[in-house]
Amino acid sequence: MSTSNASAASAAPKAPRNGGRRPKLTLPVILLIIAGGLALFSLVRVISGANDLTSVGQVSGALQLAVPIGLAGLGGLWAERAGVINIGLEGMMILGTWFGAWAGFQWGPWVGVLMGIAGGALGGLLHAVITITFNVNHIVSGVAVNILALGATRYLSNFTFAEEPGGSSKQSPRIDAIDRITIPGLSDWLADLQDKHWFFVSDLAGVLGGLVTNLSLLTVVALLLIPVTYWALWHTGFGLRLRSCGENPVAAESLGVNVYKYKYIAVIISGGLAGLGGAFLAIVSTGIYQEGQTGGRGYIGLAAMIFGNWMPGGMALGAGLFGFTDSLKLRGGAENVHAMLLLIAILLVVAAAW
Amino acid sequence: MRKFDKDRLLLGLAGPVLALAVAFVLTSVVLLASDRDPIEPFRLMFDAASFSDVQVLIINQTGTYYLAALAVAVGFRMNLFNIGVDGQYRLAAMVAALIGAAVELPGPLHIALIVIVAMLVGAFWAGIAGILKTTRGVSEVVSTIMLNAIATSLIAWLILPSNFGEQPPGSNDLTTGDIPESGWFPALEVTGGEIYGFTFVAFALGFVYWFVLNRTRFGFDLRATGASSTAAQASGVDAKKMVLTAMLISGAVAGLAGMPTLLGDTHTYSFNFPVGVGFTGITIALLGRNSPVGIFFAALLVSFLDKTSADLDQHGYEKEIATIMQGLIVIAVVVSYELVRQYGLRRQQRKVGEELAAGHALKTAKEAAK
Amino acid sequence: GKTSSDAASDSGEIKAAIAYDIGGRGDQSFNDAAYAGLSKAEKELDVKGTEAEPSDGEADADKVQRLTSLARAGNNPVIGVGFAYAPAIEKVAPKFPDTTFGLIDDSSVQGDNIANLVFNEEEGSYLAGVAAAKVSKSKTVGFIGGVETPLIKKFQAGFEQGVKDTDSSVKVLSQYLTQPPNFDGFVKPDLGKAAAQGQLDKGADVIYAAAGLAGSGAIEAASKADKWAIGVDSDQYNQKGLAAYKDNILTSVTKDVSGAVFNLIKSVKDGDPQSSEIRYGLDKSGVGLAESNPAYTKMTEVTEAVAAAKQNIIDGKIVVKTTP
Amino acid sequence: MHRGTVHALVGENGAGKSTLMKILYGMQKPDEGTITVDGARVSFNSPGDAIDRGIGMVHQHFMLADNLTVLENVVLGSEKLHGIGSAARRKIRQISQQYGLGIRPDALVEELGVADRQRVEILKVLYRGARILILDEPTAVLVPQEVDALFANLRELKAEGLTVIFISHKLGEVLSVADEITVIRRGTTVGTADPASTTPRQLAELMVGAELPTPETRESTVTDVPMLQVQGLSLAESRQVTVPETSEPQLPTSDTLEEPGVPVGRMLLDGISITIHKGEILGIAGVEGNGQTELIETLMGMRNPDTGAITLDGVDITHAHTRKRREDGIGYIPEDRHRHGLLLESPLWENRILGHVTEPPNSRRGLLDPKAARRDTLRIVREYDVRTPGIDVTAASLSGGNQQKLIVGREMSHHPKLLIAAHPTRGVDVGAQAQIWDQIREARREGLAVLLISADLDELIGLSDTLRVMYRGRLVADADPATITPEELGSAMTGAATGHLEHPQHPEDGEAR
Ligand SMILES: Nc1ncnc2c1ncn2[C@@H]1O[C@H](COP(=O)(O)OP(=O)(O)OP(=O)(O)O)[C@@H](O)[C@H]1O
Ligand SMILES: Nc1ncnc2c1ncn2[C@@H]1O[C@H](COP(=O)(O)OP(=O)(O)OP(=O)(O)O)[C@@H](O)[C@H]1O
Ligand SMILES: [Mg+2]
Ligand SMILES: [Mg+2]
Repeated sequence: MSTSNASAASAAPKAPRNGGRRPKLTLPVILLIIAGGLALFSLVRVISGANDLTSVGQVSGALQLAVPIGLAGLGGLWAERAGVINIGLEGMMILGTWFGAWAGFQWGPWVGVLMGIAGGALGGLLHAVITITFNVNHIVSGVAVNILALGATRYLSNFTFAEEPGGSSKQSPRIDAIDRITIPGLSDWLADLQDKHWFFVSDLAGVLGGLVTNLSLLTVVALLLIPVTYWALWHTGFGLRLRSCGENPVAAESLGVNVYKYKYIAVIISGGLAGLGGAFLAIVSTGIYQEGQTGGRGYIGLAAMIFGNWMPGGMALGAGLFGFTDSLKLRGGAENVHAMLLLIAILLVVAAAW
Repeated sequence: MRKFDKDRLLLGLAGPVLALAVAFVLTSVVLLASDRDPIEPFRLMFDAASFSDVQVLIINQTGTYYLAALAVAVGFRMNLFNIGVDGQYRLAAMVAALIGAAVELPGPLHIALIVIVAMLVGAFWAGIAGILKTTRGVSEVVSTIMLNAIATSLIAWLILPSNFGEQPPGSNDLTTGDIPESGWFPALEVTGGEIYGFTFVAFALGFVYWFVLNRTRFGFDLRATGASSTAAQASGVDAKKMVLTAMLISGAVAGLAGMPTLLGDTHTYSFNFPVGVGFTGITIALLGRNSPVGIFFAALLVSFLDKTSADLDQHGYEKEIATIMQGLIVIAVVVSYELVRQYGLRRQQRKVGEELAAGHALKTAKEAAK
Repeated sequence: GKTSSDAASDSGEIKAAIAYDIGGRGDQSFNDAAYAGLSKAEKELDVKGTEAEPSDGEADADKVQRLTSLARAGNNPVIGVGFAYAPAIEKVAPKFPDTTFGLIDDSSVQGDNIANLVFNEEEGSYLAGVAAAKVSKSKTVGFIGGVETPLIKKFQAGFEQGVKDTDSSVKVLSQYLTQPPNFDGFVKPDLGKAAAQGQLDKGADVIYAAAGLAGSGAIEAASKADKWAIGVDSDQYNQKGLAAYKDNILTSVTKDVSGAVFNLIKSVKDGDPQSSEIRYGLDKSGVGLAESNPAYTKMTEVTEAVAAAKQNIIDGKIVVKTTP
Repeated sequence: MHRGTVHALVGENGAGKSTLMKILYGMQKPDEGTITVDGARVSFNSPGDAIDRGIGMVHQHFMLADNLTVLENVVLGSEKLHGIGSAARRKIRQISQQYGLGIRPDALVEELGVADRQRVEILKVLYRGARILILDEPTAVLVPQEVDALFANLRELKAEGLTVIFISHKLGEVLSVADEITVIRRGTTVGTADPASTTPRQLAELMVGAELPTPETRESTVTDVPMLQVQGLSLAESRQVTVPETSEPQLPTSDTLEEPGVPVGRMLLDGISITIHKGEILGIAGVEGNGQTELIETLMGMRNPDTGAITLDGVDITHAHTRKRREDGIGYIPEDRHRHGLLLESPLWENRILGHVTEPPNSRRGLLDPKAARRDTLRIVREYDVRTPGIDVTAASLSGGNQQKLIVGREMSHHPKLLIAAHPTRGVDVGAQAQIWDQIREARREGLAVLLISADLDELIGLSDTLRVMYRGRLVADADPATITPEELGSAMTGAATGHLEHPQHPEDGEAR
């Protein structure tokens, strides 16, 4: 039995299965769900007294932690929609951090961002060659990309960062920061409102405030990529072709779609997005490259994507949830932990009842 | 048909050998490009491998990796992707060490208890993912990633001196306490060190794995599920039970992966207990194509790279060379597998066509009667 | 057969070796400090230094192998950086009675040829607590520990005690980034940043981060909010990577790993190798509080309080706890 | 072949028909030879080239992405023509009306029945403005009425000047629709035939050098010992309700098969009761998607019925596992052999074990016995005339008909008490069909009970002792196979007739087509 092939074939069916019962989430429904969720948080906050739960700082911290995960998840989504599993996201992210920092400290953060994308895309290209041209098991290839990216960046650091002032074989010199924006009046007003700790209103203010306060421009770009992905994949001919390669490549091929080309494009974009996530980590989150900086975020991104049912919105929600719990945990305090436990308990009860 | 198979064997061997050569050449290119001697590091590594103490290290590491890879392979054989082997392995080793340190039993019993606890804990932790998958349809990829993180927190909590762990005086480490000598697994004394006794158990398990997979009904069901879950289900395999069983077995084997180190060397679980074994196990299982022999050689290869590269930095070479080489080897080997497989398939199809056209099909009853 | 170091020869020169902890050289913290001690010895004592890096997630056996091969190669002393080397040194040291083994941050393993280089981190942290309590206007200060290990808990314990002894009305927020074996908390600045942000949002105006590299994130966050940060291990005010935030680095709790390494090598070269526990506290300036930031030295009230506390500790009038 | 004609291609399994068409459509490259379209020599590197030349193909196995809508499937690859939005939707509606295809652009393909899918495939081709249409076994899954409708469509297309290439194993159909016929065998043309002056018998001889077989069952072997009894079996669709019930009105487009207003969780099986006796073949007729698949899967234990009881040879097996049922003597020839019958990448002898892993000779005392299994595989290959060079080749390398023979051989080797046979001869050439029918008949004589489901009404009528018609999950009619005609049966299958189907005229024999 050829197992190498079997597992490749098998992993594919894990991909999107939302077919017949694709829930039609219209805008009102989505808003209602969001409002419901917020009300729940609000309730938990009032009960537990953990006012940090929906504070501006908490939300903006969560956002910062969620962006790299979300970008990795978005990368995973592009690849999987074209029928390629991308376990190599982690490696592509590592390439993103390294290339982003390497270019970033020399030529400025935006060049770093571009190089980070390019680095990740390079990893994507490798994954594409192995899986698409050589038809190797996607998971094997992803694992190989991860190992190679790790080895290559560590090796390269010895010749690049180690010789720079402020750098070492493990970390890059500092990179200039990307501009941050805060909408002056609005931000303060929302922060004030949040400080009142009113039920729901303050929570809403906190969440909105977190989304408009001290935003890095790259965060804005990352956030925009979610609707852009949705539009590109579901509202353009290009996206239709790309998705058809994931749904039924033989059918696509029989209609003259160059399946190879679209898979290549998808996997390279996937790598580019993961690379952007890496660049974000290096340039925005920390300002330096550091060995082991990604710390499994590529895998978490993949998990977020699966959680989000292979849709950009769901993925963003998943990434947001990861960022939120991380942030809550890091910002600490006993109340936060209690609030989190309470939240989990309520959700469990809801899940059980349902 | 016999000739067919001999050719296949030759093809099967040619692939990996060629791939290794390609990986070495590519690594040399990387070295050259970074202005390093392209041969010297390999010479150093092979030199290192000629020392008996390094050989012992390699063998011992192979045992651990072998178990971790078997755990992954059990899942892979039916298309379950158990990323959680690392967490299962750590939690199992930790709890087994706790229990082992807490009791005092005659030798074999003590060891058996520790081993069984490790298997149960590993199986339990993997079983959670299995249950989530069968009852809630949660992807095991997601749940095992999460379970790895939870295992980390759980261990950190359990090992606090205020809970079950202890802090040896003057140390900044936390441990589970030492397992008394009755719980140590006898080792094989050789020049260069001790080969952990459990390493042999690991290799024996490879045979069990082969036997279960190829000679039992359960193994057939497992492989059938991996080859085609729909066909397996129609053939009478209970898919859910299968998923759960496979996860439990995978977890139990993952639990064993910590035993060579725990019973043979550290006799306690501490912050220093090796991590990442489960992830290396994934690489090895894939490299060894989930076959017990393949996994053995893959584990040996990876251990070889690990151990012989350890001293490279003392000779002025970056250790990362070994990591790069490992990545290149994985790529080269799997690409070659695939090329060989496709070539073999084409050949087979052509042969089938040719033989049928030439009328060499197995004689049918009717024809035989003529 | 032969073993890996039969190849080694014994020449006349003095050779010293350090085996790094996770992170290795270039971590701008603990390991680099040890390296600084070694290179100082290379320059001043004319010894030949060797370094060895660990691999990720390795086992004790690998450490045994590393130390053995370093010892066989004729290095003396052989220094294990970090408590992770304790079990390995326990196994290797008896086999090389003529070699001195240095073990940093651990005194659980004793032997005639083992020098346990340990530090009273809690004493330095106590002083940081005094300084923090003095400069805090909001009466809230924060402690961020990288990874929740007993070692870092000493930092926390000292700091909290220092704050409370100085001004019991000051609240200390304490937060750890990760739990072992997840050592991200020592290397990921974004975690430090998020944690610091949380404490700043809760009103903290001085943040002490004992989190290795992750601490730089906390320093960044404090600096952006124009609040005080206290560094750790080395004098972070002078660190190149943090130049942009130096004005907000009030002081740093230093831990003279470099000096300890140098001293050990020197003792071996001088023919009187150190052995058993060598404790570096405030008395030997093994730990202390940096005074590079002019803004800090100008606060005479603060520095006086710190100096007084230091004297009290040295005199034994104050006993600093090692667990929070 | 000429413009404005229907050209039929016939030949036995694996003769190379599909392969030839794939070459014409640019999906495979010829080793040598030339293709000429409208007087110009062409060579196709990809289907795209063929599409540009006005060639369109409807494949033997549907080439549709289930999770995409009809619209998406149709515009895929030709987005330039009318975009992917409302212009395309208009165009699809227009074509659909013009040729009477009745296609709704926003339905998900997953929800469509086979006939609808077929029409979507044709629409795909028309949308691209193809002038040459290739249809590879389009009728294999259709009932007579649907076949007629398809042929009407084809004639319409022909009238518009399109050329149609048509492949089928149903020789009657070929003769009725084709203007020209080409017969191929082992990859070469062996002759042509004029449909006006050729009988099915002659055509069959040309194809396989054998007589046209009939599925007719002459003597009755029905006993009065019940083997399978099914009582009031019901199964509701288990739609996972991911959206709250209230949002249901927002889903107006996704109920192509259901009537509007049918609630979520409609009945897939509704009060099915049947009894099959020893030696009896019970045929169930029905348009695909009316519950046959579910009935079989429920009988096999792959689905759990909501109500009802199943008794096999006096033993209640309603809640038994699939494996238990197989051990108790149910043989299963699945509808989709690739999904449910074979491990394509495994060797034949492992495929022989599949489904009977607990039974001798495959295993002994709990352990597999590969030696015995291999020996028995050789026996099956010999007795059932599976054309293969050996038993170590993968199942995938056998042609479709030979795969089917292997499955039949495997299931019959365990002497089942009850055989559930779904489309046992689908896609199988006339020669192999005869063999399979022979084996079923022979086992029946020895007391085998058979539940037969087939889209081939001749097969159904010819083999069955008793006939039932299934419609929307219910058994709505029964008929006497001795008297019923395929057309009458077909109309009952569309729900037009219920109850006992009485034949107004005198009996006709099953050979009539
Ligand atoms: N590329 C190829 N190389 C060699 N043999 C091939 C190739 N493609 C197909 N075949 C063989 O050629 C034969 C023709 O297959 P094809 O699918 O065209 O048959 P068909 O006439 O469509 O049969 P059916 O009636 O079952 O659909 C098969 O036996 C197949 O094994
Ligand atoms: N490119 C190819 N190379 C080699 N063999 C092929 C190729 N394409 C198809 N085959 C083989 O040809 C056989 C028949 O081909 P095809 O896909 O047309 O099936 P088919 O006979 O029409 O199937 P069915 O009768 O089940 O509908 C298959 O068993 C397949 O393995
Ligand atoms: Mg065909
Ligand atoms: Mg066929």
